[in-house]
Amino acid sequence: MDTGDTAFMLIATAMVMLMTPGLALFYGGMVRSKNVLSTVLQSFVCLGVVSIIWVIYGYSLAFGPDVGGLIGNLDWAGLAGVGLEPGKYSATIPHLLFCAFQLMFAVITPALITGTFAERVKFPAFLLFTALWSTLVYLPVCHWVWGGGWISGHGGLDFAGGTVIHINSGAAALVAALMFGKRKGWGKESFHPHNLTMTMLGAGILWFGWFGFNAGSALAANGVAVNAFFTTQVATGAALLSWLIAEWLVQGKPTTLGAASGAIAGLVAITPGAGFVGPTSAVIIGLVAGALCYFAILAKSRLGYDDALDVVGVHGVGGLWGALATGLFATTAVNAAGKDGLFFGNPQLLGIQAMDAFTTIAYSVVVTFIILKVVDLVIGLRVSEEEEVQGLDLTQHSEIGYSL
Amino acid sequence: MDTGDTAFMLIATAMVMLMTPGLALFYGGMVRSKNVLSTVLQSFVCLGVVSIIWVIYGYSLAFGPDVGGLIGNLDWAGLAGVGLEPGKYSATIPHLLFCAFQLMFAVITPALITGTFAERVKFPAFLLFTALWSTLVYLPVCHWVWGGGWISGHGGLDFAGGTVIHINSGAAALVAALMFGKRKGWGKESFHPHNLTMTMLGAGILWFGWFGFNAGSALAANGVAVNAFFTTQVATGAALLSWLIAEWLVQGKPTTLGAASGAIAGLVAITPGAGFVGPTSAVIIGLVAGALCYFAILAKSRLGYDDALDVVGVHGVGGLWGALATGLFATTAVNAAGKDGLFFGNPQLLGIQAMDAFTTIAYSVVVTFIILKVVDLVIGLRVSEEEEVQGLDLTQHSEIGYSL
Amino acid sequence: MDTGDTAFMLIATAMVMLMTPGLALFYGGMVRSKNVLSTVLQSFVCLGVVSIIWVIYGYSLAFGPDVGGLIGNLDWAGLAGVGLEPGKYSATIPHLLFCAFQLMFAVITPALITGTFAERVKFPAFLLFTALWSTLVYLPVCHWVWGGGWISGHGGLDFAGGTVIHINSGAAALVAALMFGKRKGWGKESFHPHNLTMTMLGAGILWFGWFGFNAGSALAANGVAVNAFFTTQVATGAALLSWLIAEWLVQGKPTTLGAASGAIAGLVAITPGAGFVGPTSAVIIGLVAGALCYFAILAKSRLGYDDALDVVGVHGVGGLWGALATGLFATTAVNAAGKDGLFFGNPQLLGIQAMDAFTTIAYSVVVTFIILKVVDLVIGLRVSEEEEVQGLDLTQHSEIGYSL
Amino acid sequence: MKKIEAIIKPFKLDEVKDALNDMGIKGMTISEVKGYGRQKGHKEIYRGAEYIVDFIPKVKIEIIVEAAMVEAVVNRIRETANTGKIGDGKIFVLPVEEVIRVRTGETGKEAI
Amino acid sequence: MKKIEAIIKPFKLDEVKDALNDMGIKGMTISEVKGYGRQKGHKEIYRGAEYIVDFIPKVKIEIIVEAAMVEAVVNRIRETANTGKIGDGKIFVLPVEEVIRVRTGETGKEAI
Amino acid sequence: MKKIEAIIKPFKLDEVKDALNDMGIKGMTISEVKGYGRQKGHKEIYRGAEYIVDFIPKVKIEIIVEAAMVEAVVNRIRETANTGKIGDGKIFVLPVEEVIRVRTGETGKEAI
Ligand SMILES: Nc1ncnc2c1ncn2[C@@H]1O[C@H](COP(=O)(O)OP(=O)(O)O)[C@@H](O)[C@H]1O
Ligand SMILES: Nc1ncnc2c1ncn2[C@@H]1O[C@H](COP(=O)(O)OP(=O)(O)O)[C@@H](O)[C@H]1O
Ligand SMILES: Nc1ncnc2c1ncn2[C@@H]1O[C@H](COP(=O)(O)OP(=O)(O)O)[C@@H](O)[C@H]1O
Repeated sequence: MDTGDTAFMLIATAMVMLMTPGLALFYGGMVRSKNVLSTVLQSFVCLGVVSIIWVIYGYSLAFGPDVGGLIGNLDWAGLAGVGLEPGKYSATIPHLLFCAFQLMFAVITPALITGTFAERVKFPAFLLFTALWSTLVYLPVCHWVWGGGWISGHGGLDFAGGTVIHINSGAAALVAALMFGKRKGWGKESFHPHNLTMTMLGAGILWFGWFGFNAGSALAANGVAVNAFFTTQVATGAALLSWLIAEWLVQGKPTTLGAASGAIAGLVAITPGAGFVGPTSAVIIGLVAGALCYFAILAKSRLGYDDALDVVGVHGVGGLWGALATGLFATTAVNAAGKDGLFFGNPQLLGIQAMDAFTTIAYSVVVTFIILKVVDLVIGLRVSEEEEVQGLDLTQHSEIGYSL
Repeated sequence: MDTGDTAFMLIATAMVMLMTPGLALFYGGMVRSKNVLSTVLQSFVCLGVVSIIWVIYGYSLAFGPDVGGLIGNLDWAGLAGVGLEPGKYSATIPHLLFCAFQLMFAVITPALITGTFAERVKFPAFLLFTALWSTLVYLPVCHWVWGGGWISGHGGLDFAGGTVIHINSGAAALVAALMFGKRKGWGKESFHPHNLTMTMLGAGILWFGWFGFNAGSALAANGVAVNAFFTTQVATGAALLSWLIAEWLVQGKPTTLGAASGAIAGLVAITPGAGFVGPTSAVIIGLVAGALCYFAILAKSRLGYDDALDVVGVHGVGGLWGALATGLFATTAVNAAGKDGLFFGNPQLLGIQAMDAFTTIAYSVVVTFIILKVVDLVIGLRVSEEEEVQGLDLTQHSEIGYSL
Repeated sequence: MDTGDTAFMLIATAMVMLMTPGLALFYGGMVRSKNVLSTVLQSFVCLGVVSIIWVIYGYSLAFGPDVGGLIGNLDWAGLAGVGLEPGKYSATIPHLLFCAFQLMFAVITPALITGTFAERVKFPAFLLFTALWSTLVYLPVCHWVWGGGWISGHGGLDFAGGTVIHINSGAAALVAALMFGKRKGWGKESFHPHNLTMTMLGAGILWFGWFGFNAGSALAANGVAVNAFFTTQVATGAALLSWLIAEWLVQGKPTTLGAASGAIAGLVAITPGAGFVGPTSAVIIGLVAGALCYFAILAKSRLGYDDALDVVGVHGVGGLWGALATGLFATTAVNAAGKDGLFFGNPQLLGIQAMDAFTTIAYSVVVTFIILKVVDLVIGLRVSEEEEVQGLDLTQHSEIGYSL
Repeated sequence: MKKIEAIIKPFKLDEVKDALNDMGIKGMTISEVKGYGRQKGHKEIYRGAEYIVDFIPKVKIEIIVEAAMVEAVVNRIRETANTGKIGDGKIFVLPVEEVIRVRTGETGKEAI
Repeated sequence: MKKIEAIIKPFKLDEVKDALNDMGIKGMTISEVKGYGRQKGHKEIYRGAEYIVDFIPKVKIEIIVEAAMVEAVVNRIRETANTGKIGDGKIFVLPVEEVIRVRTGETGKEAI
Repeated sequence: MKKIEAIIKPFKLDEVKDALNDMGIKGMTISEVKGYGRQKGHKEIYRGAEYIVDFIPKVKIEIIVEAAMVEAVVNRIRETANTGKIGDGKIFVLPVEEVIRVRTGETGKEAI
């Protein structure tokens, strides 16, 4: 046990927890005023539902003793044997701290997905979906990549969860956007974000928390953590500027929401490579991420699916770019435990990165589809048209956001 | 001195500081728009008043050399002798850091009380009350429990301040609610929260800061801190869900404010036991806390006192439940320095917990009553009816919250 | 390498990053609703622009091998040689972590200046100004004081950047206020802050982040960091009260914005002395800072320049007071690496402090003037009158802050 | 058919609404307005700068009634909205030529 | 010269505006109002306390038109704002004595 | 007794209010409205999606005056609210049948 590492991971874990309220605000500011509470609430509820799942069986399925490379067994259910001594995954910090850190990742992933079906989902449908998706999609994929499952063996790099979290949620979001269908008025009415200062605050909190997310993924206060911290900062700054400039060139105005969106795109894109690439590579990864995600979102309107808050365009596309970029820019000069990427003489890694990403997408798409079909049968996915017009806050929660 | 422990406690202390602005927002969102600034300001002012008291005499009275088990003496006034070396209360961190950490607890406790007399208190009355209450109630009770006073000897468990902070402020709040009387229009007009997104943000910040509060109470980056961190997270998540479900069953709708309130109830309830109970017990403590506090608040309307922002229902009732729950669920398997509770074979602890709680309530009730009588005589507690109608922001501070 | 120090500095760096979004909100709440996004965006953009400058040449110019005491050379451009081992400036933490910490200081300094030309600056003019000012003013002054330049040798004390950051930005802000001229309607229309709860939130975040800023400037989780932490807290609390009381006496009402402003004044004033003065001195520094900055701002209306968000009155005046106060209250009893000030028997220090401050002011004033002349020629500083009436959000960014 | 416009103090709205409801008025339209008049405004202070705000929040109630009802309604509003203090507001009566219910197309008396 | 005031459901505003625009109405003024009527309000719940809110968000459209246009405009609004459900709103027609364009000083027909 | 309704640009409000005050108008009621007219709106952009917003913030001033004052008031508003640019707004004059002061019950001339 090392007190420095433990100190770092305790705070990093708290910072990752804060990302979920940050996301609630980031998303909440972008919906219309009549749906703000329902949007905010859905992220908060993930903090409840997933925490309980985690204690009962979640941690055990994700990280418990491996069963055929596919899933953990239930030996650690109820956190049996997950104690205050260092454990299998952490030589210098208590096992339970690793478990706490991983819990926060498991919380935010389904919260990310809520952006796609915002402004039209039935609250009970969201609840059932979240419980099922966490169990049937998140836990297995997490096990494959980090818990000793089949992916972890074959050499892909995912420093802080680009695949498990962003590609995974992005893929699920695409399926959900298609299955929920368009919001009433899509393409005719305008869907103004109702409070962009809230979105900016959310972006600031996410940026802050992401240092815990990425640097914390080193599981120690060491050089790799510092590298991850630094690359996170500069990739994010670069992506912020790059989105801003891209929209300035294309539409003639640099926007505030563009800056925030660019920052998140940068955070997403640097996630898988944060501990494997150097600062200059991080700047390039960020510059590409900002513009790329901007164009992905422009494309959305053409493709015609209604991913309300652009989970696909930011987390899906940004995450995919990040996974591939790690295959390009990774270098063992930064992290001896990593690998070299294409630009450092090893073309193989890129292929592995792509394969891991697409496997995850395939699994996530199929199982998300089945889950949503079941939820639709049992509860129904969408509120009625009239409820949609009145807003989810009043119809699902009997509250309104503001009486200013 | 240990740099890891020092690092942890520095950041934990900053996180507890942040809870007071977080509380300002949590409370501020629940009042009517015309009183938002006065509500927010009162929490901020505690950061000023209590910090200065703390330097001059507060820390010395609370933690200085004991006088008859009742109070510290003035040897450490002006922080004389409170230096940068480890001290009486902290083997591995500087004495002044322990003093800073404790300062943040002393700041937030009177800030919690402001929720009960919100929307009608005269600003100077609040100011005098806060100075007197901190001195005459907080400092002695703090000394009894943590500063070597009479309670600390006899074996009760209060890991992070369930008694000193929550039960204490809850009891004071009940007295204050009765003495301030109802807001104009109570039971007739509706008192809509004016900005629930602000309340949700406040809840998120409180949750984050509470990790510093609870885990930091281990005073070191060790296993106990990790246990406190984990139980805090899962009790809070459980309480969030439990309040949501309780109101869903009783009133037919799960609400956003309910989720936030449940989370705070869970944070309060796990506070005394965070470092003494295991994760599964924490889930149970949280599940009970959410529903219990919800019913406590339902009861308020029947009992007919106007505790504006439910300090009694959440901090009083939640804190009491937490103290008793520690008597039920504590186990030396988690923390050798703790004790076993009823469910682990030791029925005695429960009695001690109850006795400590009720002693604190009795003392707090009596002295708060006297202080408020004095403040009423000297300044008067409430603004005039006309000022109440116009709002405290304009009448007490010549400002308005929003010009959107 | 020390994991405790590294843990502390990682988190402290993240906290300083968060100050820039905090500043965005602090400033954003004070402008009129039609300019809120442009104000918020300008702070965020600094996170982008300065991060990239820092990687390419900024860190090297500021901290790279010294050239004649004036500037660093380009040996470390692209962060060549800035690695994960301890470096020139940090014995116990990775060099890149020191670089990251310093980056956050470089980000917030130009962001502070944006308060002076708020509500009338052209976005491209802001962008060019920020890039030029960071390069031509911030980097040299930073080098002089911290990077081995001519000031660092001659014995002045600046613990956490009173001179480099606050005096420097305050001086630049004064020049900018004069060159931008008054906002349309100044002295006739009223410029109500549009959302004071946002400003309070920003103040809370700044206060929190400032612990990273000041305590982190110890570069280690040690006693000096603890001292800086504690003095930061109590100076801030004292300044909050002092501003409140000053305006209560002068104008008859204690205001919420006054409390927030006082807190920031206190944070600014304690910055240079945080690690050199004791707690009681810190209280006095804070008490003076709050009232002094209040009177500085009252004077502004008389002097008739339009420093929109009072960068001069708070950062310039507060920073200057802090630098001089360090010359008065510093004591080697707190920090053996420091010096004694006037009140501890060494009158010399005060002179050095004053000289360093005025040199910085002179340099900043002259170069800022030249930069703004250039920007005015190339792009033009101000938007048109019509755009100013319509607001910067719509005219510069095609967005509006709220649709509630 | 007449239109009654009443400008009243906001905290009196619920009382007036209930009183009118009791006397059989089944519909009205409300808006938030700001009033300028004899009632003096308030001062606001931001960082030392003092602003006098002359406009005071008021509520405007608009009710279409048959001509025969006007007097009763006006009196009822007067009674309930009255606090005896300056700034209680005004009631205006305007002629209306036609009233139509959107849903049914009914006009006149039937439409209100 | 007449003034038409239409109280409609907010989500119908764009449709009504476009319809009027198509028939040559080049100007109108809109405000957010709250309606009280046959359409029942909603319940809100905050920490167990239940509040009935009677006032429902509506939009008021004000249009000045020549007398000859009144019928056509009223009909157009009726057609587009109608959902067939309670709460669709009302249209009122009031007399106007004069209209002046601020910019030019034009009056009457020329001013609208 | 007449009602003057003026729709003007928001930033002109203070000037108009002061001008009217100077000529002895002691009361008025203001509301925030949105205008649609010849003045063109603006574009907003959110994540690539462009929205045209036709409605422009305006302020509506309502003043009840004696018939004899109408011309003077209208002229005064015209002079002060005029910027010469499209969108300066309109002034409407409507008949009023009765005015009552809530506080005192005074009617007519006495009530304003
Ligand atoms: N001439 C007027 N035209 C329109 N509204 C008026 C007029 N005079 C007063 N009002 C409205 O009536 C409100 C109350 O008027 P005020 O003069 O303050 O008090 P009182 O109603 O007691 O005479 C004002 O705030 C304003 O909204
Ligand atoms: N007498 C009235 N005077 C003014 N406004 C009215 C009146 N009656 C109804 N309204 C307005 O019309 C709206 C719709 O009326 P309501 O009775 O709910 O349904 P409907 O229009 O179908 O009759 C109300 O919300 C209110 O704004
Ligand atoms: N026919 C109308 N009825 C009601 N309001 C109108 C009408 N025409 C214009 N307005 C109002 O007057 C404002 C200004 O009109 P606009 O046509 O833009 O410019 P101008 O006043 O210069 O003719 C509009 O924004 C709208 O609020």
